[in-house]
Amino acid sequence: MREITLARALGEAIREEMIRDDTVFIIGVEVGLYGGCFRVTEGLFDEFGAERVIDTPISESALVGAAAGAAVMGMKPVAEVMYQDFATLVMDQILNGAAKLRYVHAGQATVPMVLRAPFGASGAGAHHSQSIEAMFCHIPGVKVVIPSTPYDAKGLLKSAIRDPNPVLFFEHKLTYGIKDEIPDEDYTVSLGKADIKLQGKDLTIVTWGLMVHKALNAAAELAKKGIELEVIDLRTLVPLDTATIVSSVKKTSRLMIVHEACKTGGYGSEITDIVTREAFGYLDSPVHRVATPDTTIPFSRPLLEAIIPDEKDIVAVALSMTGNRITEVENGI
Amino acid sequence: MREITLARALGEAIREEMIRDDTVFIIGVEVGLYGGCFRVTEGLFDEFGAERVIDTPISESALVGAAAGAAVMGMKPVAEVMYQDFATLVMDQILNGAAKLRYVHAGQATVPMVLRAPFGASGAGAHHSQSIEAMFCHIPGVKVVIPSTPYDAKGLLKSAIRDPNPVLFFEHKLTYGIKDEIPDEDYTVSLGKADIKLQGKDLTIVTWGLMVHKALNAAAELAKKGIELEVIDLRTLVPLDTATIVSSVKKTSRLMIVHEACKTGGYGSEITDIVTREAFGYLDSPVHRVATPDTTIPFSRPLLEAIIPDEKDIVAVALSMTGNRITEVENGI
Amino acid sequence: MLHKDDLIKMYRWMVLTRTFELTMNDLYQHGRVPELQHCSVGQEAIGVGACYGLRPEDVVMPSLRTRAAFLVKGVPSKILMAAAFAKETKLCGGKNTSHHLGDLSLGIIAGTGIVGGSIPLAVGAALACKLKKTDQITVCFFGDGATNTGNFHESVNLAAVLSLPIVFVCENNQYAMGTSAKRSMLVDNIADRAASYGIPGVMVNGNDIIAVYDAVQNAIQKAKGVPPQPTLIECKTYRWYGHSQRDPVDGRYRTKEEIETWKLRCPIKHFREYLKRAGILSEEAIRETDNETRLEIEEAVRFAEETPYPEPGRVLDDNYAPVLEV
Amino acid sequence: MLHKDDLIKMYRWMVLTRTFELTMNDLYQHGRVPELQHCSVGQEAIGVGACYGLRPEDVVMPSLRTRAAFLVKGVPSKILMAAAFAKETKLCGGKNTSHHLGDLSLGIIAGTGIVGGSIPLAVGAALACKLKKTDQITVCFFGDGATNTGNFHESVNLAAVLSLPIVFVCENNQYAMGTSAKRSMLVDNIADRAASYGIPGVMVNGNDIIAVYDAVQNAIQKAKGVPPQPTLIECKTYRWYGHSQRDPVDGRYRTKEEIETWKLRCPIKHFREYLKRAGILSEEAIRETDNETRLEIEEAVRFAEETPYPEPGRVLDDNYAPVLEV
Ligand SMILES: Cc1ncc(C[n+]2csc(CCOP(=O)(O)OP(=O)(O)O)c2C)c(N)n1
Ligand SMILES: Cc1ncc(C[n+]2csc(CCOP(=O)(O)OP(=O)(O)O)c2C)c(N)n1
Ligand SMILES: [Mg+2]
Ligand SMILES: [Mg+2]
Repeated sequence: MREITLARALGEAIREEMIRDDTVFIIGVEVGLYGGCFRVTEGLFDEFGAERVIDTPISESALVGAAAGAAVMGMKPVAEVMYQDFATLVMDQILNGAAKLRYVHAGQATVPMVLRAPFGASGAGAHHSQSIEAMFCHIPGVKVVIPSTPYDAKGLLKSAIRDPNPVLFFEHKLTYGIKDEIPDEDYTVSLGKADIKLQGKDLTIVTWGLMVHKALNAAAELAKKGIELEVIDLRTLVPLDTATIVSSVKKTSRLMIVHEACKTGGYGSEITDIVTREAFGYLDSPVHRVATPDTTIPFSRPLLEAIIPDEKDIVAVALSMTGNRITEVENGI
Repeated sequence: MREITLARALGEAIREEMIRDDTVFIIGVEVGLYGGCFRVTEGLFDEFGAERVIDTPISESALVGAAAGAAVMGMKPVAEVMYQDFATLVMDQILNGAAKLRYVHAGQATVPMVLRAPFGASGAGAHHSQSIEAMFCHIPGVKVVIPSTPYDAKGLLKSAIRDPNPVLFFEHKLTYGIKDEIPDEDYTVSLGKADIKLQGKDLTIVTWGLMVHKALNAAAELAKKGIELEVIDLRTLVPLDTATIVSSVKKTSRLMIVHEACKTGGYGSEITDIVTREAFGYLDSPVHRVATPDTTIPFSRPLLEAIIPDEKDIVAVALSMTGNRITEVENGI
Repeated sequence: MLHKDDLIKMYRWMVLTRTFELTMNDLYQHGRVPELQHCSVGQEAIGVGACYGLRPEDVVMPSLRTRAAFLVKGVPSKILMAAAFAKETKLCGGKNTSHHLGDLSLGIIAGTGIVGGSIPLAVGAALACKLKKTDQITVCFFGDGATNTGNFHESVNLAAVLSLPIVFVCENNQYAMGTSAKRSMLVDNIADRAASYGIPGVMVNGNDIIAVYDAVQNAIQKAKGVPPQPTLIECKTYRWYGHSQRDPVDGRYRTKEEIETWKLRCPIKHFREYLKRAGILSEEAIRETDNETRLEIEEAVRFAEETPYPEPGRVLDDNYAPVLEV
Repeated sequence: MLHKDDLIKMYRWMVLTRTFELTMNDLYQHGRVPELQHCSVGQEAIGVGACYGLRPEDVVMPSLRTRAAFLVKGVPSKILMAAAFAKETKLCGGKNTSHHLGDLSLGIIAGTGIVGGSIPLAVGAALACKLKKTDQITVCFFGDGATNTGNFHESVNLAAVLSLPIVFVCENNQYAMGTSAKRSMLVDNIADRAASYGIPGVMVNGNDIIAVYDAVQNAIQKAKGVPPQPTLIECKTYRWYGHSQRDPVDGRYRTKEEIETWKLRCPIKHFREYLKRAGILSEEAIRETDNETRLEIEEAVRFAEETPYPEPGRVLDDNYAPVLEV
């Protein structure tokens, strides 16, 4: 076991898969010589050379399309788009290209590619701060993964690289520095399985990415008041692990969804929809979404802090949702 | 009053706004000399000339960005993208350009532009059949409109052109030929207001575009069985007319959402989320989404018909949702 | 080097392509085929000339209008026809139109219906071949209109910088739907755009099958060079019919005279006359070719009509590949 | 024609820009300014030379690194500094970074942070000016890396075809982050890419402010012509510092020697010497300029520090414009 950052865990996953399978290669803007904008691919250029660690011109559409084309021809590309905000530039290559290639070939083609992109607000302004995973979750043919811990990040990325389908792998920038103990030996974390990061009986939180940590912090806070949160880290948004979510909600009878993406059209409502149907009658209170309001993300810190969901927001909503129970606790009943 | 098709109603709206306001112009691929791929802009090139009806090279990103830039400088462009499937090519110019320009100028800029695009399955294959409105509903800063009748289409498009914000105006291809009586004089239909196309007390259907007509057909069918559907045509998806939806569901206690877009990540769940919270306790049965399953849209008719929601699907789900009530009716109680 | 037999085969492919297209044209007008056709009549020399010299393992990315590429690369005409009829075929199982289908076993990748959008995929195919150190060549087709898209620019530049074994073949039929190339670009020759990427740009008469063949073969040599070098080949040609069956032959965007002038430059007639003059093709053989191809296409139509539609129950298959335990 | 006074003013703008940049550089390293700077030191001649001859109504689309454009177009240094401090200013109210702000009253449109993504917007501005029949010119800045994006290609071609009054100014500092232009394109001169669009391409020494000024003024004449014609101007220059403050000055992608060689070609030093030789600028005046600009920037920093942060309560404002009854 060694303690490493999430960024390093990702780098290790790529490196080990490149060693394991020589059809794996990296392609992107500044992924090579420069070591990656967030240093995830650092060292790989020196180790594997310019053939397998391919720097491209600023041509995101072409490079992601090329990854899809190479995948069809038997390679396993790991493409990077420097910020998820720029992934809008490759939306066409994903939606009309990568995601459909297998279908239009009636199953003759496989498209084993990964597209990595960092997301989330870190104070870099309107065009480098967004969380637009929901757009990609609406594309049949792709899988969507967002890790929250170094352990998961490494295991999920390995599964993503080995998966025969296009996997969109989004990493919250503020999770890159998070440290964790991870095993020395090879392991994977399966796609499509949520992880219960904390067991609890009073309220289920479904979340992903950086928000997992905020939820866990809030849970620690609430535990002091006797409220036990169950925190589910989705890890894979598509395909969704419905069973884990629904059985948790049946236990706790309350559901809060937390995401950094803006609320309207966010992926949170997908979960509301499923839960309010599959656990109909189990809910003691309406589902609540804690999310960034519908706005362009501002640069200035005080503005940013006013909108990005944090522990305080989660605690407040949890308290209001568990109102009765708290009163009980406070009254010592 | 004259009976005209929805396509003609759109053409009239653009024409009348061009006469009314000389900052209005059209830009797109084949919108001019050719008259538009779906003939919506037919005749405008002859009437207004190449200056105000601008044919462009196949350069969707540039032309939509140019529309946004021109809007900031005081013009009112009506841009067209030939199929909504291709609007993925302009996702960046919408998300990072048009939608944010006002915000990053701290309110100094206005972006009065319209982007029109036809959507929906009509048998043209995987890349000319999609319904991806949900992706655009997740972009703060834009409005999203989908008409279902010629009357609404004309009135909504006029409002969209006069609106000081970027409006994404999506038209289902199979509604182009629908005919309606519309007034001779100028009128508008306000953005942000849903329309109750049919009053009923047993079940609320929320829908938009072509599906409005399928819902109305299904309602006629169900009426024979004594089940009264209330059919709400959203017309504007963003901003959403929550009040109309919620008060209808409080009345009927049942909600079905119908959309042609594929289910996961579709806009339907947004409505589930809002209703299950704002009408919590009012629902007699879970909300049901009737939508295309998560798949690339196939070309072959029998495949297509197997997945696109139709009257039969709506009737079946309505029957199952109103089960008790039907048994009552059938038993003559 | 092309031998007599090759020339005869190439001629036959052109005639077969045209017969296929004219038949589909006719079928569509009588409501007998569901696929909206985008007819390649007048442009047959390009697809045939470019693909004739390719090996089975070489990769082709057809454009919307490269019907010939499918046939020459080995898709049986009856399968192609059945695809246009939206019938069950192993090729695409009714899942997509015949214009955008693929068969990896024949080295054909299905393009996207987005103009310019398939070019990045083709570049990726070439990249894969280079990384796998095979000597496969990728040939990527697109129209004049496609060269105005961002994907063209990014992709050709990327292929140049990465030094990929790819040949870009632009079928410049002078129109993108109703937009004359004169209205969509200020350059006369698309081949000149190659200069922006530091690769060779070659202009050929796209109605001269031998010129196309030679240009592509030369480009293949460059693509096989050390280091490999991509080439952009512009084939000047003309679209005889409307953009699609919905677009009348002589739209208001061009004149009847222009169409007639270009019909005089028919690539098939041109080649036939050449072969006749060279004593390679007799009147007899010409009639036989006409007959044979007509029969083949009639058979294809019969086959297509008789082939069943795909099973609706399989509509959701093939969205995802199954994950095998690893 | 430039007069003596103009030259002195141009010199002052360059010095002011550099002082601004070096100060921000320093502030960032000491954690005193939140904005991650993308320093333009070494490239000042381009923004100043291109914008100096513009009228207030002319429109500018700055790139990530065109600090000078803001100053010359009329944004007070203290407001620009306050923006970098993420403070409340009328300009952007803390809503975006100082690199991507706009002030329509000064003819500056805020760019997007997407490389190449602002070019379509600038083309639209030029289109609006043409349609409104004003004689405003739009000047659009971008880097060498941006010319590899699809947006560059589509936009320049569109501007050419629509015959728009726009001047494209490429600040070729030879690097896009850590990627040398040599690794991202096979052409030596970006100006040559103009040929693909049938418009003039002009290459100038981007460290020679007069050469830049002249090239832009010539291009403006073409943009005002009948019909208007866009021009692509390539200004060869060099980025002295890292891509951003997070990137060390001499990354592994370039050598110290290369940087030092280019520092010898400093645009400010070059111009100062010229002005001295021409007797336009005395040692005295040089010192005064240094002093004045230093004081101005010190004052800007003080102002920025004292300016309050924006009201959090206003964070949601400005996403939508209010709809007035019509
Ligand atoms: C990005 C995009 N824009 C528009 C269309 C609609 N469209 C289909 S084919 C075509 C013309 C293409 O012209 P060209 O590239 O010259 O090919 P040709 O049809 O002449 O073979 C257009 C505009 C499309 N499919 N994709
Ligand atoms: C589409 C896109 N890809 C990548 C980035 C990250 N990025 C920001 S600036 C930059 C380099 C731009 O190079 P160039 O155009 O030469 O401008 P310069 O920074 O040299 O002024 C990159 C890659 C981005 N902002 N947008
Ligand atoms: Mg063409
Ligand atoms: Mg640069």
